[in-house]
Amino acid sequence: MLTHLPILQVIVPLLAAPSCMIIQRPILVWLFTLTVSGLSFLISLALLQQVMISGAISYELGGWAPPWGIEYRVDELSAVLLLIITFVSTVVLVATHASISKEIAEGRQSLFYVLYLLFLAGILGIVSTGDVFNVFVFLEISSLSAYALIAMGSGRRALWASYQYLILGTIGATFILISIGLMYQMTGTLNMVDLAQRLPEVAATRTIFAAFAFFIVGVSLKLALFPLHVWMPNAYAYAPSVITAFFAATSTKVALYLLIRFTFTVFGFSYSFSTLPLQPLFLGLGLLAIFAGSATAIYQQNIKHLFVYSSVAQIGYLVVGYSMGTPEGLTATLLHVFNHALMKSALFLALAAVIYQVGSAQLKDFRGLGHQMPLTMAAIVVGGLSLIGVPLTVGFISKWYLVMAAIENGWWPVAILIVLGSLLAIAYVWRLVETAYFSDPTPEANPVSEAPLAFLLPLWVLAGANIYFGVDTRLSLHLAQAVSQSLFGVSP
Amino acid sequence: MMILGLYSYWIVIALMMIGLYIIIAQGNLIKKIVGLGIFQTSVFIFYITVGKVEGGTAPILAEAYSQYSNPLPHVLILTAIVVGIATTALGLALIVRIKESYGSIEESEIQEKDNPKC
Amino acid sequence: MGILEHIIILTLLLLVAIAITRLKDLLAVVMLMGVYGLLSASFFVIMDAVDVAFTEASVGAGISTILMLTAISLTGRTVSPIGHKPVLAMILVIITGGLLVYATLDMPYYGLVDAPANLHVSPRYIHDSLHEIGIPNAVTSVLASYRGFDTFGEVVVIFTAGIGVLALLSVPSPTPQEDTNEIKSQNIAMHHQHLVLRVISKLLIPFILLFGLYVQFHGDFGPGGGFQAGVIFAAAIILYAMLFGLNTARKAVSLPLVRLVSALGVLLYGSVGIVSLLNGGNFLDYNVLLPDPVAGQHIGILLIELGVGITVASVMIIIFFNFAGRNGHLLNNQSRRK
Amino acid sequence: MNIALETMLQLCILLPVLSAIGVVASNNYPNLREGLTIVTGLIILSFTISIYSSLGAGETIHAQWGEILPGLKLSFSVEPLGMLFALVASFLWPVTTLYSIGYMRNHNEKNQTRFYACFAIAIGCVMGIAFAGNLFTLFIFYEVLTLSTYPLVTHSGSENAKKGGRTYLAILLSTSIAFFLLAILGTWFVAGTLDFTPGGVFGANVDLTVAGILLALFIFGIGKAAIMPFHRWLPAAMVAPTPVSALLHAVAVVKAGVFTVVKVCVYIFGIDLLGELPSTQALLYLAGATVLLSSIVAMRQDNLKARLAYSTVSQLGYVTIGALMASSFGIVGGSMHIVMHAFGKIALFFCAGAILVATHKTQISQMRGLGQQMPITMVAFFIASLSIIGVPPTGGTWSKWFLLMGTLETQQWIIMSVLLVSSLLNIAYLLPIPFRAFFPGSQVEQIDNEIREAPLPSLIALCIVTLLCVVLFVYPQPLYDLANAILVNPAGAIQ
Amino acid sequence: MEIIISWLGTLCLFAGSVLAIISGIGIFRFPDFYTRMHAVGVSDTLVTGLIVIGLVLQIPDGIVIVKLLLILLMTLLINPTASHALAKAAILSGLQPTLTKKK
Repeated sequence: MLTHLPILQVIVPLLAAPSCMIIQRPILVWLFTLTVSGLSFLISLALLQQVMISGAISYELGGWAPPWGIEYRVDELSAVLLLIITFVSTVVLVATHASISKEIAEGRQSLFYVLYLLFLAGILGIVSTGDVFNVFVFLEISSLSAYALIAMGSGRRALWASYQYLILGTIGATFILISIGLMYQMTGTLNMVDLAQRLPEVAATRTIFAAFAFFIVGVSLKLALFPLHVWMPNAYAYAPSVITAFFAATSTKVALYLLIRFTFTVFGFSYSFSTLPLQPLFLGLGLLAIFAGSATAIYQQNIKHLFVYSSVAQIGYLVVGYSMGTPEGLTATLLHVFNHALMKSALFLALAAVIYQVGSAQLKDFRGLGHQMPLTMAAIVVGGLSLIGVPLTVGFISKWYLVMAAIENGWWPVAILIVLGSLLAIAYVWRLVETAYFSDPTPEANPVSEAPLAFLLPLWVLAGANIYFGVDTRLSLHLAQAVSQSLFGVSP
Repeated sequence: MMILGLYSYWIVIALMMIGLYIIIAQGNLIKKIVGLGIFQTSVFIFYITVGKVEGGTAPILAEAYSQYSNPLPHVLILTAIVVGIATTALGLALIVRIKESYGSIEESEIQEKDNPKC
Repeated sequence: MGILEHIIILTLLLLVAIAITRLKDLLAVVMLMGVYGLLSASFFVIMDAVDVAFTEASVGAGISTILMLTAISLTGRTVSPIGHKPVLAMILVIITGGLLVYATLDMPYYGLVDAPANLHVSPRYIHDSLHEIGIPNAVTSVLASYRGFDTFGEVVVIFTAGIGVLALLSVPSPTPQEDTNEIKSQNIAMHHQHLVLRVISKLLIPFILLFGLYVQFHGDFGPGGGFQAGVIFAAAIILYAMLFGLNTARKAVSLPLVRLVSALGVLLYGSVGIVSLLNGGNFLDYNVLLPDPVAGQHIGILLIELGVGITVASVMIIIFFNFAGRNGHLLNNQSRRK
Repeated sequence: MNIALETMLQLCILLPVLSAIGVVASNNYPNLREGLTIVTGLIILSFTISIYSSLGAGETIHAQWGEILPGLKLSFSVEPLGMLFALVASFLWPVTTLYSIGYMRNHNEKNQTRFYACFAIAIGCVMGIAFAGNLFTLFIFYEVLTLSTYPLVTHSGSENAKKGGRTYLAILLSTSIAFFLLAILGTWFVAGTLDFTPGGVFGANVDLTVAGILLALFIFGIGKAAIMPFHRWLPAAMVAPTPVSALLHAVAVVKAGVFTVVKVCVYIFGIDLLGELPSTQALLYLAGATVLLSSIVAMRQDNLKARLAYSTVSQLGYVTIGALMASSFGIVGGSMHIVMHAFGKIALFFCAGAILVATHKTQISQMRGLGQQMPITMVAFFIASLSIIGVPPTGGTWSKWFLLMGTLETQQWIIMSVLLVSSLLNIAYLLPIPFRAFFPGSQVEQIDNEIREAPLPSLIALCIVTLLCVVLFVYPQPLYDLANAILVNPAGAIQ
Repeated sequence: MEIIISWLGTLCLFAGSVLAIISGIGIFRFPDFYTRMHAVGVSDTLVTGLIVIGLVLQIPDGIVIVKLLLILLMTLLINPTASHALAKAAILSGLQPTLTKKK
């Protein structure tokens, strides 16, 4: 069965989704979903281990050799992404049942899990496939389920946010479709590796240039790269809390994966970075994102909004590291992908716990929570420190590498800007901490107790990870370097 | 020759752009969805045009013919059409719910309902 | 050959599209949308893409129009004019279009026989599929076997949409008591109104179902296949629901069952893949289903097409029923309320 | 006892953290809680002393805690400067704890557990800073120190306290992240190592401008050294309870700052390189300006703690000056001043606290004639002021003396005059307080006899530190040896 | 013989197309909904009939003819029903025919 791991990774949740329809009872469905997600986590572990030993794995679907059939191709990058996704999903799922039971009507809960699994399968498929059109298909699976999941959030704003996301997301997907079409027209193939071989011949053509441009725009929409991030704040802020945690940790990462995959593997590094002004573009946008995002975050009253805007900023960091176009920069980006997934899932899970207990996540509701929900708030503090980039947290590690990469590029101003950007993080994180710990609850607020174990357990797994990987960076660093080396074709 | 060789592409592009324009410019939610439909359908037309082979026939193999059009784009577009209808259905469902909870399907009205001050 | 039809159909498409931008009445817009679908379907026919044309006709001109009509029956059909002049939109569109036109300048000309797209991958489908898969319709063999996983994804997409609509619109079905009363009253009301329609459709529905089955199983040899069949099948049910009332239709096909079936379709498709896994092949490798590869391909394609058909039909029914069920009335009463 | 010195070294950093946990655990038993704190303090003191003696015996001590990033270990090593700092801190901790027991209980503050816990962690960080073997380790503890002291500053939770805490955190964190971290990264990039090495890490052929920029980044980045314009946090932090101000803002935090400055100057740049850098001179003048300006500001403060705070700012300037003068005397004077000022200033803060507890008076103008009620306190205050000013018979004399020698040696006449003038200013803003206290002068207000001396524990602590100010004058030798050893044989052993 | 049949077919096709155009004009020229519907409803059935017959005459091939005839049957069934439904809907939604010609 080991040879089939790449496909199992995707079809296990994919087939589990319809099976949920048969089970019906929410609690059972939840347990089932949890098991499936855990299983796929194990699969991803096995995959990662295989890839680390033997390099990229190729799997021919239907037994048709690529480029005629669809190929699944799991290399270091995909394997790491798979690991992150399945890990976060499993951890978040632990808390899901409790959180959902308060936020979603009884009758729709099992549907929620179906959509959750579909989304999971969708992004897993995007990450592991080696066929550009298959990417589009799975992109749509994940997007459609994402729209529905967001719309299940509380209040009518969720609907409107989801609709906006649907429109922009579909435009993005269609752009990617156009780009794929243009590529196919010029090369006659859809397989990534094959494309990589055949594109150089036609790289000079205006058609391929357009294909590249369309792809970049489309994926930037999905990535919520400033200024195309408009759909994200509301979509994430009004989605069900656990969904926010899951999305914030994974979905933008997948878009980033697509960006890296296409620019490095398909179009090739030299084309992407030499022939086109990709670098200054992304550098500029990234820096803008860092400052615009953080600055907006400072003025948010809804804490969910606050952290979503901080995500906009964090995406900026990712893009800046990517735009350096050096192995170091890419390493930094990948580290940050890993670390940011940990931070954000922890933070949003904590928010989910707060919402579960308090009922909303406005700043004023946090007054005195430091004493009423010590463990939850402590986790938020850990996540916040990580966002700022304080030593002994993962945030510090990725920031360190980002700045180092910038300096090694000789980009001193960029390094300084990155560092300054993290100062803004202090501002918005500290508003929260101060309210939680040093101001007494408003008299009319009724007393709140600590969140149930269902939240605390996964929450502290994540918070612990935030600290552990901030102290012992061997694993994350090793993976990140392995990936960037494999992408740059340097032998590890 | 260039005109002959490319005009169909250009018209298709014009169609796409009309669709895109409807999506961006129109304030009515349903009309946006219609625009989305036009946009996507035009992209499908583009794909199919790519797959057409002069003097070819439909790729249903028979001894009678030797020259066939390229089947691959057809397959891709079959899938894409399904994706399109799926998106449309979901979008319409959202619109129905929005109408129920906002009482309107006009972007501007909804936005000023959401934040009345500005 | 061709140029004339091209220009005519493409121009018609352009006119329709422009009309859609200008119109303020959603009903007209939706109708034109259907026309647009039909036109593009006929364009696909000229382009030799019969399967696509078939699908587009059944979807673009059929189902999606019906869905949109249902939607506007719930949301109202007037569009309030846009206050501001959408200059920004114009600029954006012009830039994008400009980029695309720029891209065309290096494209291989239309219909070129030795365009790269036609040289690299597709020749194998045309030359070898007959003895690798053993069915004449190359599109079906690519769809179901070479790129079978895409199709699996497609089924999952439509399934997702169904679940999404359920999650958004599903309302608890009425208690049987009031249900029956409702049906009675409705039947009486409608029997007078729709005698002709009812008779004719009673006459037609069996044919439609039959045709659906034909398309389902004839897909290997001619245009058609699971997806079109599913849509046609669903169309029959929808027609029934429109004329005999939603609740009557609910009696005929119970929603919970349909839900289950929609899941089963996906599972059927998936299990074919699993079986081929267990038989030692790769996922969706039909060669290992039977000792003789070609026969294996046959049975495999048959099964997965069936899965597609089941899922598509049931999802379409789910979607329509949930839309229609959204406001307790019967669908065709909407037209009166306008 | 026979514990390996390495173990002691590490315990010095770990024990406080453990005791913090213990404190939290013994939340409901105040006596147990405070007892625990004091005992830990004493143990650590004994450890540092035994390390010190072994240092005399000429051993070198290292310890490592694994690798956070490749090439960046958490490593610790003992060298004279760190030893000096460690001794001061570890000695003053139990004393302060003693004091704060009296203070906190009489003042019946809330959240005392949080107070003691953070207190312990802070000291652990200070130890970490003192023994840090490379910049990276130092930076980490530096940051954690900031964070762990924030709750202490904001302790009372009043609007005012929150505002103070905000300034405190904002300035310290942002300077350290914006400049210090950048400087460290730069050093790492230029020199390829962050280990503290005698004579500096930069090779002979380093670009002077780059190094100069780095130096500036360091000096500004180490916000705890309170060089203008980044000194605002120190007065802001005075909203904290007095023991906190006493230990943290007279000793631990601020001294951690200047200690880092000295350490960077000696072990990262090396005084030879330091002398050549273009930016050194300018920074030196900036430090001078800090000294003078803050002294002037101090004169105009009526709130006692505020005045002390500004005086601290100016005194810290001395140490920076000493470090930046890039001369052996300067280093000696600077490092000795760390100690001398520590004792002097903590004594002053204790007095302020005692007055607050006993009379609830904070303004200097209210303190006329207090001498009758609280003679001991006021005498202590007088002696401590002398030490700060630097006149015999107090320890402050020596550090000032060496600093002046340094200015002579390097012919920094301006700086010399700065030092002299500021000493005069010190007199002007410190001595009047005890004088008014003992000789209220013509207009004698009626004195209520309610007022007694501060509670006993506080008083004892007060006396100990004051006494030490004098002792250090009589017997400065070991101190001098340590300070001297910094440049003579940085490896460790003192002959 | 062949020739005549195929010519007949062409004739039918031509007639059908002309009719289609005429009915198209009718849609535009006629004053109100009902008359327009009349124009389409009546003529369209005939048009499809003619065209199908034309095609049948053109392509003498068994299965194709059967299919075409099926189509014819369907249109004959569906077209009138559709017009009926339209008219009904119009009446139900209260649209009054304009009996006097508007000026």
